[in-house]
Amino acid sequence: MGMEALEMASEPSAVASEGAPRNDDIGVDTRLELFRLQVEIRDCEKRAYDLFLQNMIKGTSHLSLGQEAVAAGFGVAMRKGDKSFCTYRGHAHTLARGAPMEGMLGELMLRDIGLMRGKGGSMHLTSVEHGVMGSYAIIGAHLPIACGSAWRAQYLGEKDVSVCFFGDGTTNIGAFHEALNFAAVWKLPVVFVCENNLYMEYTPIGEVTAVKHPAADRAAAYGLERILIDGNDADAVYRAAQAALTKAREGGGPSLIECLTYRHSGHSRADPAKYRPPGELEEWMKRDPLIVYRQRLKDFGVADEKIQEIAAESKRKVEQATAACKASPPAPVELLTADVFADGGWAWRN
Amino acid sequence: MGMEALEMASEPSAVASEGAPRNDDIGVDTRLELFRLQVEIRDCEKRAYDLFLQNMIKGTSHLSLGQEAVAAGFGVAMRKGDKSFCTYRGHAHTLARGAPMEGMLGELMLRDIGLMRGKGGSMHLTSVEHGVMGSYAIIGAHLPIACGSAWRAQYLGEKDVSVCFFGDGTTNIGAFHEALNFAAVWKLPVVFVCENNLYMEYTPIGEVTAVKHPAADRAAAYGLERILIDGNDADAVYRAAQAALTKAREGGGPSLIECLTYRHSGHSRADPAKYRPPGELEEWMKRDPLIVYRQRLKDFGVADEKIQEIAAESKRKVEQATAACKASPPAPVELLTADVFADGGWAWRN
Amino acid sequence: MAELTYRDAVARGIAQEMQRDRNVVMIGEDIGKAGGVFKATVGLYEQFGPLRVRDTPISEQAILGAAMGAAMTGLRPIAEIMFADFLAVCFDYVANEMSKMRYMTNGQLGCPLVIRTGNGGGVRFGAQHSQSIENWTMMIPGVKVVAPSSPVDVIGLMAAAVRDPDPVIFHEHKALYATKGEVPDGEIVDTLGTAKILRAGSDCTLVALALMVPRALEAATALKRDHGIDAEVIDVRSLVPLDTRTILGSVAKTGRLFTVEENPRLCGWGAEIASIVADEAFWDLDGPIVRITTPHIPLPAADHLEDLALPSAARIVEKVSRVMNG
Amino acid sequence: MAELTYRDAVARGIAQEMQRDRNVVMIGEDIGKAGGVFKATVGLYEQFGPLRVRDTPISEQAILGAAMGAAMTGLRPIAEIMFADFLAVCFDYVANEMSKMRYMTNGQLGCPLVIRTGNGGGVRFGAQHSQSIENWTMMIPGVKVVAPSSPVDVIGLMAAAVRDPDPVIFHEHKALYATKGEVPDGEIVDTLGTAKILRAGSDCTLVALALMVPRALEAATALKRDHGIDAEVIDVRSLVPLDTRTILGSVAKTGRLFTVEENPRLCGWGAEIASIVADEAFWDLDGPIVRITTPHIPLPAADHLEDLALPSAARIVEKVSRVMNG
Ligand SMILES: Cc1ncc(C[n+]2csc(CCOP(=O)(O)OP(=O)(O)O)c2C)c(N)n1
Ligand SMILES: Cc1ncc(C[n+]2csc(CCOP(=O)(O)OP(=O)(O)O)c2C)c(N)n1
Ligand SMILES: [Mg+2]
Ligand SMILES: [Mg+2]
Repeated sequence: MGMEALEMASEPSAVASEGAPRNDDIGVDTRLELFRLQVEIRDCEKRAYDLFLQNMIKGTSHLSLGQEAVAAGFGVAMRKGDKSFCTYRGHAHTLARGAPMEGMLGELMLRDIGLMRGKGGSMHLTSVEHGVMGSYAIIGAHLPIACGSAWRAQYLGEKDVSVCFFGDGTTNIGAFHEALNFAAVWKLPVVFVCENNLYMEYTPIGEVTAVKHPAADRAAAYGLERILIDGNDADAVYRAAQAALTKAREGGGPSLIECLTYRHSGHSRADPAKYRPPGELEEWMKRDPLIVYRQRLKDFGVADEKIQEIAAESKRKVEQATAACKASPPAPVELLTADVFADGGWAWRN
Repeated sequence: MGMEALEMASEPSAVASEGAPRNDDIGVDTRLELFRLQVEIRDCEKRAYDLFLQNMIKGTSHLSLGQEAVAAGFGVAMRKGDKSFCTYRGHAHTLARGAPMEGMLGELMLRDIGLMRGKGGSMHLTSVEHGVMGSYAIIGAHLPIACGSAWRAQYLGEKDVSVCFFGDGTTNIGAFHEALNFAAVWKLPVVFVCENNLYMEYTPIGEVTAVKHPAADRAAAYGLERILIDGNDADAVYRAAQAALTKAREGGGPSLIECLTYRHSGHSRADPAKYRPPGELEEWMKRDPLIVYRQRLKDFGVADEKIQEIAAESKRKVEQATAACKASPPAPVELLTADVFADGGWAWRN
Repeated sequence: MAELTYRDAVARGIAQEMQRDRNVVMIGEDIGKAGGVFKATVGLYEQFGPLRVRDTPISEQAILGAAMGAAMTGLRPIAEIMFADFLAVCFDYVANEMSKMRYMTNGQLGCPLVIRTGNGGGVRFGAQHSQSIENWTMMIPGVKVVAPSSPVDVIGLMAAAVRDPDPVIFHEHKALYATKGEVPDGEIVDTLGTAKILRAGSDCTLVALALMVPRALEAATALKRDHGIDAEVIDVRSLVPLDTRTILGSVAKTGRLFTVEENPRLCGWGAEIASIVADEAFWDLDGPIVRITTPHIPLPAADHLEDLALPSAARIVEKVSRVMNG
Repeated sequence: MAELTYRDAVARGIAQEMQRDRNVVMIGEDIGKAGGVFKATVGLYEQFGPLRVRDTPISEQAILGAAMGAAMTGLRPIAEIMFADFLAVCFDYVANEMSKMRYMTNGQLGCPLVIRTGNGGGVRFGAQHSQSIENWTMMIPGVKVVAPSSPVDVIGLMAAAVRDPDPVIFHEHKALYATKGEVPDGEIVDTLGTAKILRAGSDCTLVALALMVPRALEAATALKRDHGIDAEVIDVRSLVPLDTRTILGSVAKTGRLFTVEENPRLCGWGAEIASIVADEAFWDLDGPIVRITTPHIPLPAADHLEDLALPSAARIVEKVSRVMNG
């Protein structure tokens, strides 16, 4: 289904594509922010890749290389106070909410500087301060949890929206179904964002799914609108995010958005992604979100120097963050039994 | 949503309704069989009700009064060798496959004569000999299990079909979703039969479901045809069953059929069903499947005597079964630890 | 002071907390208008309205997930999982999510919520609706676990559970709902992690939970009367935190330990307690530690078989007297 | 005789059974073309084809449900649940369905199936991918539970599990996949319910499972060398059925019992064994029963913290020597 989906993605009638510049409803400042985030995520993910090649990242790691536009589009559209619920593939979404790069990278390196001081690891990035309400590594589990956060907002009359990111493969697990129905019935201010990157771990999503578009083709089963967008175009993502966030904030209930995209690397550090048909990656590389977006900026008349400046600044940030992480020790061993319970300890007996 | 659904049910364009007699594609013998089964189920369910009023049925009990047409329609359409997977509300479906009445009633009474000699109880009726592959009391659990049975048939090239019965409320649990997608992707010979009786236990299904027709409106999410039928008309059920069974047997894959119906009594023996809006029951009683079907037989020229004869024979059967059950002792206490494992025992240690 | 059923104590305990704190909200299947299938939440919908007592679809994962998400962001939800057996369909939230959230996030997030659930047998509901599953939750680090045996404990432990900043699994025993007990007027707040010595005794210690507590007490009376054995009876009440001090203190005095467990034997809470005592109170012991449990089998529906399966007062008496007398 | 990894032993054991019986089929996520995320099923897709080695959607309930339905009607499925932690999302099938089917139906239906799952820690995967969850399954009546520690046991117990007429949960240890061992040529079939004494000793008994087995053995060597303590090491291998005879026999000889458990403490398998010994071998005991376990906490991701959490050979030595000498 790889190439097919690619065609879909570039077919304007099926997908809200952003081929040609149109009315600049987005504006140059926002566009620069969208670009900055994508560049920083890209650079930081590449650094993560380098670091585990150097064996400085233990455990596992799931990169979003190629999927930066989704995290960036939402990151820019979301307000302070909005809540993100991410997966193990959550580095990008965590950075996109403004969490410090050294906190993210440091957690991958399981150092004291990490967002959770190494206790959670790469699959559970959390930065409550930045609205990142956890990253979840059991497929589908966070969809109902995001509903709960949205229920709280609804009940207390708070105006934040909960946004839940997940992959195509996640649409086939029970929790997806329960959460979507629940959110729709209770009209909760939650946005479900399916990043369809064509694969679960190694198996193409088309081989294990009854419909072509695993999220969009199921929206109607929850009384929701079918939304299928080009996930490699940050403008398309930003617009869809804005619409869904506004709808949710105004009491209009949940949305389910399927973003067509592709991961450039393997599923996790262990995966060379040999299962991909020849040529597929190359085709998608042509639509690399950063290529798309550099062109977009040019189309809108942004000067090359500005673009270079952002790129350079990103590299500096990554270097700084890396240095800070390398300088950070492992967390003190007292943390082993800390924070099991709210009293800070782990006592299960007297 | 009660009355609305009722309107749907009698609206020919929305539902494959059987208001007027047409070509007798079904034939008189089959019709008599459909009638016989409905009458026997009705009489037997009423007897179960009497028996628990007399405190001869311990534990719980879930009657299908008012829903007999579904069990009968499928019971007649299914072949020997086809497999039924039922719920706690499975008395009707068990009888419809030919399991002995005293086995069913006896299990409700937890006597030695019961289908499982009282070990399972009313919620787990099983008669493998008659293709009843268990009744399941955890909502949704049996949908994937029915898939497994269908997978076995597909793998071994056996021609039986697995039929899985469940209620409207069951469509909101995760296992429903997983099973439907799984069955569709693997093109399994399985038929999913949703008996929409408008309520989960006490809560109207419309209050907790994002779509109007909890099964039919979700068929498309699994690439399946939308099938919504009048579940109080045994002919409609029989025809839909035939079509789905044939499709499955010929390798056409699964079907999902939503049958509109209504339970005349409460959810279980403990429930007086006070939550129903006034008049709802009365409206549905007019469309009692037995009233519908007696009229149908008359429309097709079946003599009154024949109808009376079947009714009388049913009463006799129920009396006989009741007497046999009352005469049956409780099972011997050795059964307590029997059949945990295949060796007949329960040894977890040496 | 009033006499109250265990069932009504549940509603009273919840009402007490909902009155105190508007962040306390309830979700579950048929808990609202219908008052719950065990009628343990009758009146709460009327008193606190549909926004605080919400009926859900049959979606146990959504129930626990939503409770968790709400708890993480400021509410104090009480979620009902109708029968404890159904925790199996949403076990991920207990085993992997709410229990690990605080630890994994280095304390950034917590889950102050209560899961109420109808636990235990004796009601002829068969294998999938009768289990005692306290050990399913006790074995998971990061959750607290209680199982009251009397109306007053229901109220006090419910209050403690709702006020606790961590997830608490609250096991209500189905066969106790209709039982009655004296309950003082006014606010009742108990303490998690405290066992109660319900009967002092000098010859042996019987440790019991929930439905097994009245049976152990009945057995203790018979043991004294018919066998001259003076048993101390401890109601564990809280499995996590576990009041090992009370248990070890009792064993230090009596020298003999019996557990009375409704769970099927393997890895029951009694095994954990036995292992603690066999380590820390070994030199206090005057003889073997004996566990009285449901045999390691699924539960039968038939009344006479179910009665045989669960430990009865008679079985406790028989076992304790036989062991104690040689 | 050949040297084989634990990982390759899984594939060899399965292949042996699939060759023997065409009713043996496999399902799971990414097990086919990809050879499994742990590469434990490499080559099976190629050898037995897509109809016998089938990739599934991410639908663990469908995986276990389908395995069960197929088993009930004639197949012998082997289902993979990738990480043992994920049993929580399909726990209903273990706890309420496959385990109770035979009993509830009075023997009419059985579930001859195997659930393979990647269990255990030591691989820095964090709290949701590292748990030792043998007790989640051991506590459920009606399932059998094994956890091999060596390649030859993997093959033999896999064969026994596949041939067994009841559901067997087969815990593969993630941290053992890369370890190697000698394996004889030809068919290997082992017996469920048999423990193995891997090291004879006279001073105390160390009972261990899976990854804890090599550590207990290493500890025993050090205990002898550095402390003069002669420990007997038993690999439990099978939790249900449990070979209590071997364990009780050993304790009768040594008089001292230590369990070495990777699971977080509460209700671990060691508690059950401790409770059996504290009852049936009480008079054989020369001192307390001591459990060496992971503390009752979720697992941290950081390597230095995870290493501290799981029992190490050093910790075993330290604990056993301290207890034995004082
Ligand atoms: C319940 C559960 N099953 C299986 C896994 C193993 N697993 C981790 S990621 C993954 C693939 C997820 O695919 P998708 O949802 O498309 O997300 P992507 O990785 O492509 O971003 C699987 C199967 C898991 N973590 N949880
Ligand atoms: C997982 C699970 N949740 C809840 C229940 C309790 N319960 C039993 S029947 C029922 C209602 C089912 O409604 P529906 O599917 O419409 O079937 P009906 O009873 O109407 O035939 C509920 C909630 C259960 N048995 N299993
Ligand atoms: Mg994907
Ligand atoms: Mg219903």
